[in-house]
Amino acid sequence: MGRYVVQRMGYMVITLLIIVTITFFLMQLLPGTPFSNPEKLSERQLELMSAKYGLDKPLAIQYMTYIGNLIQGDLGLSFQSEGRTVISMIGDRIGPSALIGGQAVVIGVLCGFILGVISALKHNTIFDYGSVFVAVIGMSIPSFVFAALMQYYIGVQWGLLPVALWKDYSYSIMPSLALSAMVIATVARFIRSEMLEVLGQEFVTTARAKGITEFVVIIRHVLRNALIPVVTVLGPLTVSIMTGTLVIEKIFAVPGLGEQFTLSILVNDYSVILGITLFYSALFIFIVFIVDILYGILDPRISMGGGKKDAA
Amino acid sequence: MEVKNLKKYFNVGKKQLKAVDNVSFEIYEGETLGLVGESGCGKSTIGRTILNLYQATSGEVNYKGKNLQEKLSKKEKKFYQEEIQMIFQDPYSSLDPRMTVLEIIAEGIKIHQSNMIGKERLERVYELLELVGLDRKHAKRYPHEFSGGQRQRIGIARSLAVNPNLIIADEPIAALDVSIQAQIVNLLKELQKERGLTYLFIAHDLSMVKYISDRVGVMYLGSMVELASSEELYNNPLHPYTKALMSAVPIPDPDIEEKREQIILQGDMPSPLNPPSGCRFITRCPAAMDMCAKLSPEWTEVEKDHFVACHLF
Amino acid sequence: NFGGDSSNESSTEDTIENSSENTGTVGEETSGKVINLTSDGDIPTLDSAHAHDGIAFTVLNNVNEGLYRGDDAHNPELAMAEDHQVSEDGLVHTFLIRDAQWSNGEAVTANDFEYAWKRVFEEVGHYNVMFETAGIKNASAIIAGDMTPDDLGIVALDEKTLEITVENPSALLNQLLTFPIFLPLNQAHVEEVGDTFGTEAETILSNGPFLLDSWQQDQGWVYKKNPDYWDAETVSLDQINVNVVKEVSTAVNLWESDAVDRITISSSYVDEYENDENFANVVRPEVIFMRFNHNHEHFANENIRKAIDMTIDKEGLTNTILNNGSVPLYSLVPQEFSYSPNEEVDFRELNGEFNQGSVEEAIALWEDGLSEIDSDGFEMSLMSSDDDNHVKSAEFIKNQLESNLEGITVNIKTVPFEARLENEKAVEYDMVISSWGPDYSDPMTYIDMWVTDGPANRMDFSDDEFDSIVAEANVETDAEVRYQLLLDAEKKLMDEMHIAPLYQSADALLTRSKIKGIVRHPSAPEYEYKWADVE
Amino acid sequence: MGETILSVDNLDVSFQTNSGLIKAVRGVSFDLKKGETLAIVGESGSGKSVTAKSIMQLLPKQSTRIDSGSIVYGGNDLLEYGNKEIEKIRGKEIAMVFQDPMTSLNPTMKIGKQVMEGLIKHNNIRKKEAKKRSIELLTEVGIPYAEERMNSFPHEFSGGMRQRVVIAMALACDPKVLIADEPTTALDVTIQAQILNLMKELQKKTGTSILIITHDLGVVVNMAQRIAVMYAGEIVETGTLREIFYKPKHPYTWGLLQSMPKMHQDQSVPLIPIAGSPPDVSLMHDGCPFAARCPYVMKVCHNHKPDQTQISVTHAAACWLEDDWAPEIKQPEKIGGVSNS
Amino acid sequence: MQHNRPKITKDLFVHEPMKKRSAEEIEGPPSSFWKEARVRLFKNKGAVLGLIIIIIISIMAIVGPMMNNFHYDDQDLLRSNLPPLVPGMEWLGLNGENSHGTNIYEENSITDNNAWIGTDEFGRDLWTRLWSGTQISLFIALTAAFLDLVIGVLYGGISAFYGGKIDDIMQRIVEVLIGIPNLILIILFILILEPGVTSIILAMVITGWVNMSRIVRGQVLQLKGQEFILASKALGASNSQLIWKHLIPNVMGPIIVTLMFTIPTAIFFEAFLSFIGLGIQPPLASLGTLIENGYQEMRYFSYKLIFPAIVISAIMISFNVLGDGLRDALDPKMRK
Ligand SMILES: Nc1ncnc2c1ncn2[C@@H]1O[C@H](COP(=O)(O)OP(=O)(O)OP(=O)(O)O)[C@@H](O)[C@H]1O
Ligand SMILES: Nc1ncnc2c1ncn2[C@@H]1O[C@H](COP(=O)(O)OP(=O)(O)OP(=O)(O)O)[C@@H](O)[C@H]1O
Ligand SMILES: [Mg+2]
Ligand SMILES: [Mg+2]
Repeated sequence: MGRYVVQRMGYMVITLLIIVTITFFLMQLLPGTPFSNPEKLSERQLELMSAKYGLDKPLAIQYMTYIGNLIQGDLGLSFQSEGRTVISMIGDRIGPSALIGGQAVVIGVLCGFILGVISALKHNTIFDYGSVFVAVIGMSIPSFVFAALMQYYIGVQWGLLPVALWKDYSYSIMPSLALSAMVIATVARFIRSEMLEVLGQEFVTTARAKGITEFVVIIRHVLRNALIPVVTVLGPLTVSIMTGTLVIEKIFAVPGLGEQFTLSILVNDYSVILGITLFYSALFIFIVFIVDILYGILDPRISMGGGKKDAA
Repeated sequence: MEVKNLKKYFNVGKKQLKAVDNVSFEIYEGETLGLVGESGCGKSTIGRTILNLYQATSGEVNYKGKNLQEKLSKKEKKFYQEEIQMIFQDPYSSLDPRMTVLEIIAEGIKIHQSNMIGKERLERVYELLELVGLDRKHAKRYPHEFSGGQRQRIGIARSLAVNPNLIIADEPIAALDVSIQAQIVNLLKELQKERGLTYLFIAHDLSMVKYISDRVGVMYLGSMVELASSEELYNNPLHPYTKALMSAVPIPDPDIEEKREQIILQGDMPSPLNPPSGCRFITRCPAAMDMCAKLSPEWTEVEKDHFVACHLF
Repeated sequence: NFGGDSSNESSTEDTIENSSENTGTVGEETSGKVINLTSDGDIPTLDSAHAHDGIAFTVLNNVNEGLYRGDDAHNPELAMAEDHQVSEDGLVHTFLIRDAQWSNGEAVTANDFEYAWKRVFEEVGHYNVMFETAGIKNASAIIAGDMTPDDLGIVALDEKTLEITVENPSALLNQLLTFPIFLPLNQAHVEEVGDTFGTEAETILSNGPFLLDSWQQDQGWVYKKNPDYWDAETVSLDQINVNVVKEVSTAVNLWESDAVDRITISSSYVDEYENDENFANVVRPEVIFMRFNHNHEHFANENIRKAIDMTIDKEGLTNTILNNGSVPLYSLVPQEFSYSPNEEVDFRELNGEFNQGSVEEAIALWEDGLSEIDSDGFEMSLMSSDDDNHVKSAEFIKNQLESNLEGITVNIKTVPFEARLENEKAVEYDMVISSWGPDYSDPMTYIDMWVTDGPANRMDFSDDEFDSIVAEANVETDAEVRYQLLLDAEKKLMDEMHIAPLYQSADALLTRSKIKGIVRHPSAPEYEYKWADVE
Repeated sequence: MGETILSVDNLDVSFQTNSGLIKAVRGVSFDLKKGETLAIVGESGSGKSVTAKSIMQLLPKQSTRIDSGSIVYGGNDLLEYGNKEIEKIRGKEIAMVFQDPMTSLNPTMKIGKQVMEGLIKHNNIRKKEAKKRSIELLTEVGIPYAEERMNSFPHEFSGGMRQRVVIAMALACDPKVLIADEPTTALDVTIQAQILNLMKELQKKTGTSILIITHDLGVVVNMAQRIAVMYAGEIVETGTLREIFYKPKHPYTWGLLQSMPKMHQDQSVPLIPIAGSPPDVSLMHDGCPFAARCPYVMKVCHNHKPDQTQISVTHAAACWLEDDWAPEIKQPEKIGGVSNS
Repeated sequence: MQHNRPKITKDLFVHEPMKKRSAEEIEGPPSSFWKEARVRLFKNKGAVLGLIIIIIISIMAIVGPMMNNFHYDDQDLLRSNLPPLVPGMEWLGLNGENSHGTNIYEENSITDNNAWIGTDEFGRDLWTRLWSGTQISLFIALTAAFLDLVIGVLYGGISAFYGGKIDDIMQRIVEVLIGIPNLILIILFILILEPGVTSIILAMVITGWVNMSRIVRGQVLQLKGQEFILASKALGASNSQLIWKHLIPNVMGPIIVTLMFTIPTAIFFEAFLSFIGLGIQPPLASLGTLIENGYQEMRYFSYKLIFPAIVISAIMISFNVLGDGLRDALDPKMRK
């Protein structure tokens, strides 16, 4: 297991390096300069600025410098928010994103779980159709439409929750809810099919044959086995939440990372784009890694050594 | 057909799985050689290696004076593919669900008798269908519309399409209902009689193997432990494993069954990933000796045409 | 310039009254006059040497104070300076710094100005060109790298006396000194906080009407009244909260839920609110126009340029499409921006409108133009940045041109703002929708764009006569004569329609009627809260 | 033999599926006596498992319909029991072992826990006691180092060991009836012998009645005292071991016995297969289910279902050939081991 | 006992085999796997409904813009921001009144050519724009899905089929690509490429095919072990024969199902890109740009949001339901 982890870490680092490289050179292809308000900058000033940020050096040197700094944990300075390091910007922004993202996952997984379980236990009944319907709706309505409707009705019309901004905890509820629609749908669907699959397996019948109550059978035997594969959707879920934050944060005026990312793209803040891309990728890779580890821990059949999911 | 020191190792992760380890035997023209042994002991692997579906790790498979494991020219390859065919265990997964019976049977004809086309080919397919006891009307059907026994017949027709001499039947009846098994066994025997086919008949149903085979080889964990004519083997098993195997089969006859003495082996088959050293049967052998742990037994001809690999002999 | 497209970043302020009955949360002031505003962007920096956008300028202007401050009629009035003496040749200006203090208790000194100004050049501040514009001695040479910042024409003679030398007398100087790049800095403090200066509320000092109480990146910031401000009794507001809200629809929802009291709305909301008592249109001096690529065979032709300009229904564009109070523009310099030195007549009134006419006239011009260059039409691209209003304008223009002018095909190319600039600078476009906001309150800020090879020209336009008029105006000391030269220059440019003006942009605002006295200057710094109050 | 412990009477089970109603079990009746082993044989799809599962009501509730019949255990009809009551029966009174040891154990739960589960539920004992008992049980079924093995996961066991664990689980509460649904089909012959032996020994010790389901006649002979032959959802013949093997009355039983090669069968003599293929239960008609494949089929068989004819006290067959009007049919020669041994 | 059996007479007790081995006969016309799948699919009401909706929407995407005399870029400032009006359907809210309840048609005395679902600020007919937008969105989605399909199938197929080193290398590449959050790559590519339909498609395809390739690879790996492939090999079938005759037809099912889920994802992505301002070029419309515009004005001109939102949701729901249905219909587990 230890060796496996080390090996995986190695892979992760290499993957990240490749991602950094690709993104770094892609960035060079972006039109425009990274400097803010370049409308009035003279050639001379641009030169001076370039020198200050090391952009006058050959690309290879810039790349080496970037990688060198990266290894030391330095993602460089923002071109737009002067004097601020990319690290500190990510640090400032990650909080709200993590909160709404995290809450969305919790809400989503919980509700999705309940829906999915009901659906599977009441297979082919009105409950089943109902929760399948909810799941499909959750998947089908774009999150921004959903967010807009929520903001208007819950926020403005009924005044139940703050409309937007970021002040205290209550401000995080609506964005999380809007974001969780997709999660609910994904999880519900997944749990349902996994549960149905597990319910059809012989060990469930064996457990029932032991005479333990149906409730215990579901909790102890079915759920556990149905839940294990659910960790595998965590990867795709992170992506959908990341995608979601880009728009949700904008709509709810949440000062989060997704919002910063969109902004940086629009103003060509290279170092911030690079930094956030790297951060997202690292997060994603890390989650996939955690998922694999978790899978190994949760499912005793998977041996970590080979790294392959060869169930016995 | 002669199989010499055949070895087939699989790489599983970092370990080596010795699926077939140093197996030698011969198949004589026109005979049926049965191959029995517990699940996972390497029977199918032998069959598939003979057909070159797996590349052997080492060893020779000589057929009509040519080692099939060597690099063969295209023409030679084609020739041997026509000569040796296979019938598979699972009548469900061995037929392509998206093809009609006609296409399935015609596939081999298309490859090997490309001059046979159109009506002629169709006729040939009909002929084959009738040969295996199916109706020519069935040619346009899809496999899922057939029962297990019928499907196995289709599989047999497919392998007969190229006029092979040697057919490797890999547990062709294991997945069938008892009432159907006899149909297939009879069919195979009939075909052998009519066309002088040679069979390598792999199975774990000992009574069927005995009934159909002239000689029987017994395998255990990748190696052959005993080989003799079927009468000899059943009446005079030498290897402790063969003995246990024979006695373990319950006989569907109350009178005999009552009298049957069982040798119940202790323990389970070890994993082929880390087989015991020395004789592989040592962990379960009721007659194990000290030397068994150290040396793997030689393959010796104890009586005429009766080979066994055991330190007792 | 706080202009260009980035002028959209200027904060729009809204006030919520936390009247004394309102019990506030613990730790915050429980009574007093508090307003809540929104801004559509964060503060990029609070370092006055680097600040370059409307949001930062507004904050700096309200938190700090330079030698002059714009008054409620946008005229410069003495601020940190108590007295301003000019030498006879108009080249040496002596300022007496008033008794004022930084928020850390230290006194504001003449050295604070000298240090701050020279620092701009060391830091390669964006707006060091303003020193050139203001004609501060040696500024151009320093920018060109021929001299060092130490050679700048500013000396602190003693604690309270500041001497500034200019290269030629300038009527604009006092006006320019209200610009935040000329703000003072407390040297000891700046050096102490080092790199973090201007990145957090805690790293700056205040000498203006307000203190920056807190600033949370991309969330907002809070101003509090500065009790130590020299003119503190004039300041009525106790606290201003600014929230960053980027989506207009979100802002509207916040307004509806009474969370904010002043927002800028986009055209789509105007229909909903135009009859609201809180609704107002505020015209801004930013001009939106199209650059023609003068290297393009067709756009080199005057009639074609005129035809294109004339075809566009500018009223339709502003009244129906944009619908936010924008004003059709038929010239370069917008209305209500500049008035003649003596008679105080609007520049616009003096020069009149250009190239107005019916679609039929336009078609005639089009046909003339085409036959002149022996063409039967052409396909071209119309570039626009991805700003909502610009894209809408482009869509409208495409349709207008294609449905009226035979043989023209317009392909819209929407690109991010940065990309548009890049293409403009490289003159890689056929036609592009551009914008320009004034850096200072003088028509020259629009006119000197178009000199040959000027940095803002960006369309390879070159006209010797125009160049010489501008050169003349630059050294002319007689205000009357200079004004006439500016009028001539605009006329020269617009008579031949070298650019196609579209509209002067405006903001549609919703402001709760209780809020009074927020001053909005036509050029940076934009907002002034010193005199603001809540009823 | 002793008293009847479990009695199934006229059981009808059908499934509601997408392709219509499947009558999987039709009018099945049999008794299981105390301490005896009854085998149900029949080919795949003949309704053996459905019969077994309906005893313990383990069939999926939504799609199953038990149309008629009764399953009497201890004087009560199990079919009338509610969830709570049947749970008390399951595992405690009647236990079950399934065909596939690979899938019968929860892959994510330790062996020990799985064995203890039933014990704790039914015997109302502490964890510690349950653990002790489980270790005993595992040792009893021949798992070495049972104490350590309690903490293993199923995948760490071989097929034979797993099946032993399943048996240990089934026997945990000393059930009166053990239903074994093809308990050795997935195992090799030598392992099968171990398991069958184990079951017999345990039965000897505890006096449990066993209902064994299989299609392997060898296993039947090895284990059972009485046999019920099922075909297409119906029991076509019941009798003692010897009655079925030496004096079978139903043509299907004949066919079944004929089609097996005898231990000493001459290779030149062909086997006698049953023609045709097993029936599709969803397409059953009114007559005898075996009519389509029966070499002795009569006109009456097509439309009339034969009743069970009692041949001896223990022997009954459902075939028109047993009717008085039926022509005399010479029973085929080579049946069972008789003719050839 | 016989006495109580009135219908049974002695003459019935004569040997009479059933008509011609009828048990071995298979009735009905031969039905291929696809045919059966179709039958199963058509039994699934939801999937059928989804299919019908997709067909209707596709037809509307082609026919819709031609149903009135407007072109999607016909601007008319006099008709700016007209609310929806369909005579006879006023009760549905299609009554020509704006949010304040004033009938704009009467106010501006517009009598002919009422806009069924309203107009935008340019006076462009939204009905026409909605369907041409649907057309473009569907085009983007279908093209992207098709390219995903081609690349993914080739890549996954080659990787799995040849196995060994090739597979190793190809899978390493895939692992890296999976590590990059696709959204980010898409955004970066859109920024670099000239904005427009082509770049949106390309950007989506850049990582989109990975998923398809993994599914195809998994399927092929699974199929490779199936005995019918071995049988074909034993007969001496060449690689191309194996691929075309056996592998491709058999992975078709999962591919189609994956495709069914790729399409709505692509539509969603297009909408998403439009929403963050990286969508297609005006005056072209897509569902994404229409929703984006509608969202801006949802308070007052709610019809601008409602109709495109309904269409996009209907497309997404339909494809999802149809995909589910197809999965069930094509699932090998359902095969007997
Ligand atoms: N392609 C393969 N890769 C790795 N290991 C394999 C492969 N094929 C077979 N094996 C292993 O080789 C050993 C022998 O397998 P083989 O299929 O020959 O057994 P068998 O005797 O035919 O068993 P059965 O009776 O179950 O068919 C088994 O342990 C099996 O797991
Ligand atoms: N849950 C179910 N839903 C629908 N049909 C079912 C269900 N369970 C069993 N059947 C059908 O009932 C019939 C009898 O099945 P059963 O499992 O009892 O057969 P079996 O005799 O146990 O066969 P095998 O030897 O293969 O285990 C079969 O046709 C089967 O398809
Ligand atoms: Mg095998
Ligand atoms: Mg069964």
